Amino acid sequence: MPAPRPDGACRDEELLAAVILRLIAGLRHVAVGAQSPIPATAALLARHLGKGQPFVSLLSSARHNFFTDGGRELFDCAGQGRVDAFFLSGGQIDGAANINLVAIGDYAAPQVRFPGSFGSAYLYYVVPRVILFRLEHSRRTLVNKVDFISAPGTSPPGVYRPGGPVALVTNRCVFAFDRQRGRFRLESLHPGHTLEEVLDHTGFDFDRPERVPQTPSPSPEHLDLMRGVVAPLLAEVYPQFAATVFGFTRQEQS
Amino acid sequence: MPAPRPDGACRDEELLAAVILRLIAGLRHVAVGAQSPIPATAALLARHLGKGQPFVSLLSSARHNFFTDGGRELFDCAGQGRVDAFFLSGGQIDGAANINLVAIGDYAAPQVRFPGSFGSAYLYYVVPRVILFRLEHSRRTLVNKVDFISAPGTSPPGVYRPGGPVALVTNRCVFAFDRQRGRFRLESLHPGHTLEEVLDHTGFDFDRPERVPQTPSPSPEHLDLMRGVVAPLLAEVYPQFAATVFGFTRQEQS
Amino acid sequence: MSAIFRSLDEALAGIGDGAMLVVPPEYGGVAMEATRALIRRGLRDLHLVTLPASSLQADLLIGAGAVATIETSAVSLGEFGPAPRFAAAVTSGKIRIKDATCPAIHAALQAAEKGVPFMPLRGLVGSDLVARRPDWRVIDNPFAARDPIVLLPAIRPDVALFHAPMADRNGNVWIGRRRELATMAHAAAKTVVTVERIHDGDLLATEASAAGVLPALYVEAVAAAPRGAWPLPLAGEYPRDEAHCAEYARLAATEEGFRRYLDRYVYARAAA
Amino acid sequence: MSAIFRSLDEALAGIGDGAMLVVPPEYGGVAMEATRALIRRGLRDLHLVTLPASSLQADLLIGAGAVATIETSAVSLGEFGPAPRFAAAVTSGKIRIKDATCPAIHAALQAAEKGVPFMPLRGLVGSDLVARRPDWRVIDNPFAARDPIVLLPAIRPDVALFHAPMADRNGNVWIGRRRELATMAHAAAKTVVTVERIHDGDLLATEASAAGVLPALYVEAVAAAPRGAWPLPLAGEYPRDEAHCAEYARLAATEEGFRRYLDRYVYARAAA
Repeated sequence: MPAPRPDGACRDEELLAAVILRLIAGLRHVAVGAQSPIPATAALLARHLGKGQPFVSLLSSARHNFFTDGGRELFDCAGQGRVDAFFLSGGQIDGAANINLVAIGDYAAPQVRFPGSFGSAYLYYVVPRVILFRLEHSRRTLVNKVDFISAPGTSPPGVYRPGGPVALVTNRCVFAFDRQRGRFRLESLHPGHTLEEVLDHTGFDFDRPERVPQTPSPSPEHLDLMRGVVAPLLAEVYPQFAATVFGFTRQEQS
Repeated sequence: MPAPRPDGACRDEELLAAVILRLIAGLRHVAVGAQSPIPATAALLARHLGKGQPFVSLLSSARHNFFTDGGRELFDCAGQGRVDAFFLSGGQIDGAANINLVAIGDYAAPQVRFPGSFGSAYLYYVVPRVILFRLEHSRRTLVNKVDFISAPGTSPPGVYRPGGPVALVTNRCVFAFDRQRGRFRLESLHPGHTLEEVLDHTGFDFDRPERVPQTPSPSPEHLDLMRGVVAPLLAEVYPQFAATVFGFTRQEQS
Repeated sequence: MSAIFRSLDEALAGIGDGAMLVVPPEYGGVAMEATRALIRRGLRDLHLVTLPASSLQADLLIGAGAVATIETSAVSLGEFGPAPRFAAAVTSGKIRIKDATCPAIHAALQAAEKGVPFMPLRGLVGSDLVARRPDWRVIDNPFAARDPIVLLPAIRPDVALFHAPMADRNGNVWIGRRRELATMAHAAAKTVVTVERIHDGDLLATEASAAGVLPALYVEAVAAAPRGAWPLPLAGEYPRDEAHCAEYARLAATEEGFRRYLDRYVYARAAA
Repeated sequence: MSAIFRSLDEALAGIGDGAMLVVPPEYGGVAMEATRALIRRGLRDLHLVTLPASSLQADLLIGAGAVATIETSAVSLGEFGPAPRFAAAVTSGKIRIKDATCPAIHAALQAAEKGVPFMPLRGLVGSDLVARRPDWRVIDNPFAARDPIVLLPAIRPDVALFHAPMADRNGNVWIGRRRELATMAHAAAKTVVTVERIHDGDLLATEASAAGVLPALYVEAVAAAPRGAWPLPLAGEYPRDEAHCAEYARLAATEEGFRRYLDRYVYARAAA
């Protein structure tokens, strides 16, 4: 059972899921990696609203995963142009949308070692709408230049690159990415956050409109669906997330 | 029910299956293509005698085929070095063991068109023991030089070639192939056939021992097993062959 | 029920004149009822790719004049002898043939499946196939010294067409262990499937049934066609119609006999 | 029953010091009971390849000192945070790491599966991964002008090791839709499998069950190990033991804690 909440209140995770819901509107197939509970929330909500469209692949799910050709199928499918959106993060992300999932410091003797690049060095190139997602918005994570390029934000002419980043979503704001200019542009500020704060906590230079709009909150209908319909589905793959964010705990282990 | 036969009599197909049984002795995995009923007879007999060894893959069989990765698995498996023997034929075969499964005459405007090369242009290179099999032993089929090389008998140094031909079995005799010399050597003459006859009907030059032995007939035990145990298994894939050679007709269609 | 379910003719509407069409081998689930429907519709100028070989299906399409180019490792009627319309069309120069070898067609479709422009393949070096395929390249293996290896360009068909035992109501198709059907569908822009029956459940619901499924994501259209592989076999469902295949081989040996076959078994069935 | 059935320790005898060992991801059937047995045996100097990523298994092997080199696209405990022993070993230089990306490991094993020396892969160009992998090559696509593409050399492991729901008495192993397990087995010289149970029948007997089977041809040894993926999940069988994984993450955060974990859950289980 979702825990009752004060009317109209909305957690950060719910706001961000609503942001992503807009970013994946109208697509045919949205794939979500193993450690992306908020994108998974948005994708499952989109599928519920679309009555079965888009196709949603949650990679570490057995139930919400229609792949039957093993772990390679996501990558083959993306190579065929059949994955319209994917989500990536980074230990560091820089202003050119380069992402670093490997290490801070010298590669040969790093200060901090991250898990590794996962599928980023491929999917970032071939999936048309890659949404970067990094909850911790700080000068530690959003840097001027990454220490290691797991995957570059843009590629020079001649390099096969049908895909790339379209946005960066953080706990403070949403950036859009301009592939021609190779730069981020501030799109909206989340409720309660300010431009000054974002400037203070961002290690890279970015463009912005004269007046930055506020990130719209999720509608009550969408909030109800996240809490009532999506949370139980999420619990299969993200039990801790479903419990912490939506107060949903599985009654039985299947 | 196999038709009764005069004691000790043996059909050509049975003799040739016995020849092949010796050529595949002691192997781990024997694969048999779609149109090779006599090799299939030998392979299934070997498996029966070996109590489940060798593995036998009859490619167009559902029951005698353990491949589960689709049509590519035979070729992948051979590329891994896991197919020890395979059988190939040719509309033409020449003295250097080049095989032609494509056409007689000019390729662009052929006099005769054969079905095509099937997997020969790959398997001939990578399967250690390829047994060439051509029932019609004539100057039309065994030629001095093939009109089209579907696959060459040998390859120059530097070409990846762990496999190749070991023998050529016809309705008159058995040739062994010497890969170093790139030539056939007459190994044995089938009962009732003579060296003169083989020389008359062979379009290529070959080596031979001073005294050519006779091809041994199958043992009564092996004959009984072919007719009683193997024929019913063969009928799944080669119903006409099982009926014509062994007099076995399926009672029901499964 | 998913919108991908159509009548047979509607499902086949996406296969137009000049299309590159990929089809499976005789034992892989051949959409024969659909093939007859395409011939009735007067389909022309196909670039037919067989993964990797074909029998009656290719011979019928060629005899009916539907094929401009065939890329194949073999066309043969197996126990029933050579494929007569194929052989006649090649010797008379009526169709263009791109001769291949089985694993080359598998690999070239896997290249498309993986979104890469080519795949390497062992074997082939020194064969006349390479000499006759200017679209294939022999390069030196960059990881070794003096090691020639063939690169095959990806084959990206417009449409994959096959017949399967069943699809569920979401459009997921049961292919069992015929994994080349998945590769065909992954490689092709569109996939059209005929099925024996509609399965009233979700084939992806259990690990056991999911293992043999081509997901609906790859499927453009599904049409029910009971005994849709006839007279060819469908694994686990029915065997080949031996008598009919023998009759085909006998009739198709001549152009006139082939016309009689078409009248009797292709055009007449539409009228019936 | 087939001779490939062994006790767990006998089945693992073929995995020697210095072997190149390939293992599946957390959701793919991880042979954890076998992993604990290998650590008890004191296995050393592994070249560990993860297809494509790993979690507890790689962290445990690294913490126990069994790994010299790891080729991986990521090691992470997922919801339970970073993989602490992996991170410590890399930052201290105790292990050599070959950083990859998921499809690169899939493709390199498919190269071995297909018996080719390399496979091409899109993406990667301009990434620091390429800069740090001198064994990868960037070539110009021979089928296009000025189109750089990466070639990956085949990965040919000595042994593939995984856990599956069942094997039949002939040694055929049920892998369901985890097709990467078949690729692992095809690519490796030997494959060792632990299973929940022995299936008293022939998994290849019907089209339905055959679709999810790795044939015995590829399998060197099978050992029964009920709940052999614990504390990791096995699809269709049991979920992850969340509490245990949280305890591991907590203990393994320090070297001393990790030693306590080994004593309690790896060495003690042998004595029990």
